[in-house]
Amino acid sequence: MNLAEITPGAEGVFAVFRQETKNDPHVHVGDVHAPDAEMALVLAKEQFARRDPCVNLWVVRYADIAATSYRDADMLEPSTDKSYRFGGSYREQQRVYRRR
Amino acid sequence: MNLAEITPGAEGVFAVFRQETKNDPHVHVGDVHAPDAEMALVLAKEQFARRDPCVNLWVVRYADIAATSYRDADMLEPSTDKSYRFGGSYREQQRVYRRR
Amino acid sequence: MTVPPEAADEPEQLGAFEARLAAGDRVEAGEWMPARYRAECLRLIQMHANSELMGALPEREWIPRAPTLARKMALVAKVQDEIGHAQLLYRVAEDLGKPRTQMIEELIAGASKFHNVFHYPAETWADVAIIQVFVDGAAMQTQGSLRSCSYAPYARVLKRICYEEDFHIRLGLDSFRALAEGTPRQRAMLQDALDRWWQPIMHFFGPRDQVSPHLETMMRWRIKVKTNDELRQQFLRQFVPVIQEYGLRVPDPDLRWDETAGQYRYAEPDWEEFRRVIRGEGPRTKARLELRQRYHAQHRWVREAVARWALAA
Amino acid sequence: EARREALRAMLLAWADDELILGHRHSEWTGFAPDIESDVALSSIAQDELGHARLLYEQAAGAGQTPDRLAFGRPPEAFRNATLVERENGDWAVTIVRAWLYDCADAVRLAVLAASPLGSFAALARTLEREEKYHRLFSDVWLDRLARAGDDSRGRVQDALDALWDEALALFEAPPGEEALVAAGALAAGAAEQAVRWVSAVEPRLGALGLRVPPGRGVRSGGRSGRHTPALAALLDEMTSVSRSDPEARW
Repeated sequence: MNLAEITPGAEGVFAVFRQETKNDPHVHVGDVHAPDAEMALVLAKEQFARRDPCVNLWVVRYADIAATSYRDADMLEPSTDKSYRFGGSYREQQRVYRRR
Repeated sequence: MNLAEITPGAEGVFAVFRQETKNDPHVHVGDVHAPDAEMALVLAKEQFARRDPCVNLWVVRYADIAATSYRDADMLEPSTDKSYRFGGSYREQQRVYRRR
Repeated sequence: MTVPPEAADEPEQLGAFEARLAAGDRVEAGEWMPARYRAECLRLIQMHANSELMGALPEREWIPRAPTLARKMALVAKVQDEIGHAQLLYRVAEDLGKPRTQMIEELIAGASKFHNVFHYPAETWADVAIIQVFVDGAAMQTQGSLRSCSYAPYARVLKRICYEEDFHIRLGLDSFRALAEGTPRQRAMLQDALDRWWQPIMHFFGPRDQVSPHLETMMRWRIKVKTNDELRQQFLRQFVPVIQEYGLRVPDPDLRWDETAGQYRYAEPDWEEFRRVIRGEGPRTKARLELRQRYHAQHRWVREAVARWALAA
Repeated sequence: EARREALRAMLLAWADDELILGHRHSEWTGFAPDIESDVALSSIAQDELGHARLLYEQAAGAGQTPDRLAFGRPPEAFRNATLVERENGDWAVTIVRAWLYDCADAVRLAVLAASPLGSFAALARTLEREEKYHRLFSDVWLDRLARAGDDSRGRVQDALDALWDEALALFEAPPGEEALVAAGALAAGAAEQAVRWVSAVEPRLGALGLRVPPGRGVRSGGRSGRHTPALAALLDEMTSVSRSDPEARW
């Protein structure tokens, strides 16, 4: 499945991946609308790296992303995670964010 | 000054991004070598979705990734005081404001 | 936007969908969902995005007048966060089937809603502190509860939004304290702002919930996680003490803690005003939409240039 | 002593430039042409205000604080170039002004980074790391607008024609600067910096199909306290809250 099927104007929407430190992987942190890749990187820096550490950014047009479907039988049976109760208290929220 | 540089990676190499649960974003977990996206997804499922939790996979040709250069890493890190973005030094407020 | 009838979805698909939700699973943009689920999520998230974009405007008026460099930088950063939240939320709404440009056109044309509180004027510098503590504090209750909603992209983006809203409240408390403990003029300005904002803030969570099929479906589908009353009580429990802590007067004389019922009693808000404001007849609705329309028109040549450039790129 | 006074005058002029431009950029918050650029320009505004605070700290004399320097002086005491006090105008004017200023700032920063005065060289290097992004932001916008067809390039050219002289006036030397150059504290004076700025700016404008307007000579003004009505209006609004209750702490 190509993500352009879901995202309107997938040509002009770029997925942004942030690498926090050299030994971290690139993580998808959100997307930007931009006319081209270089502008997407320039704009992604402030929207996705103004509070969090970052040594490197990737951007990819949504039209260039191929994805499996969520109902893909080959995948591990999606665990019915109970994490929807994640609401959690402030403390837990802090624990999660201090991890960064 | 061009921010975007061509990401290293030979022709036909795809970056693989795995989403472990629906609470998580897609994370770059490795690469596969394949003639097309279709095959890249098949290989990615084989390598990255068998043993580990996975609800979704993305694959992207390295040629379609625009990246910042590691030489620009200094620009991605603030050089002047940005404590105001973290609520400043307003620790004192904790006494009054306790999220229940 | 007419909500498509539920019957349009095949019964078994609907049954399987509801079973998955009941078991705690969430829904992603690429998955099948009932047409009504998609419409309700889009309406909720689009309104939330609109509210962030319009929500920036009252405080924004005070950026040029912030009284110190530290307050000015913090206020610019805070309003920037609201614009950033709008960016994140429009992007989530988009994948439910409506391009961002269309959502912004609808907002500017007054054809889609945004929260009641942002239809009101910010008359003094103290309004900024009141908005940051009590309006952001109120929004935090709703956003915090929706982090466990069933639409996965929304739940994920709310984690970051709540993380940043927390700074806003602490920033607001710092200004609130400086005014409350400041000169008599500062303290009077703060009480006056609190008095003016109390009714819109009580309206913020919406009218008392009537049990209805609509509400029941929203809760079952986990598009709504807590009722309006639960959220309002949660807000009052957390923020009425802040007013009392600094010796200010709670603007509602009837407001008191009812020990036996374990909740606050308060004067019934004027829900007719709430409906009027939400329809787009608030004191600043027209002025703010017109300001947005003016800038939107002024920038048309920029949008056209960027579109021409994107085609060539 | 003359050298210290000249240094303070230079830092004050620089701080005023950053404060007033930061204020103008912050006025765009919420109304930029697209949401992503709104966020980015807002960060740049915050950087400029932060830079102004750092520079005021360096320039502050006895009993002076950054806030008192920013909020407590009349317009004629400000030493910013008039380029930065101008109203924002449309997006073309905003981007061209930002670009011209960022390129000038790069020259100023390079000169100071080479100064034997260690603390100023370090300050310049700190500011340069963030100014590098400001230049990148204004350059990618200038590039797109200049190359996206006649209409947008025409508006950019109009803005360039309107702003060029005031941009040159960025290099009107603050009083006593010659003492700094003579003492070797400053590797290049304003006149030399202007030459470097033009030689950096001209090729880039040419590559974008833009004409460099004939300079009608540096119009003096801001560096010696002569400002346009726009600055008085800006400061009147900026200080309205702090003036409303003078002994208050905010």
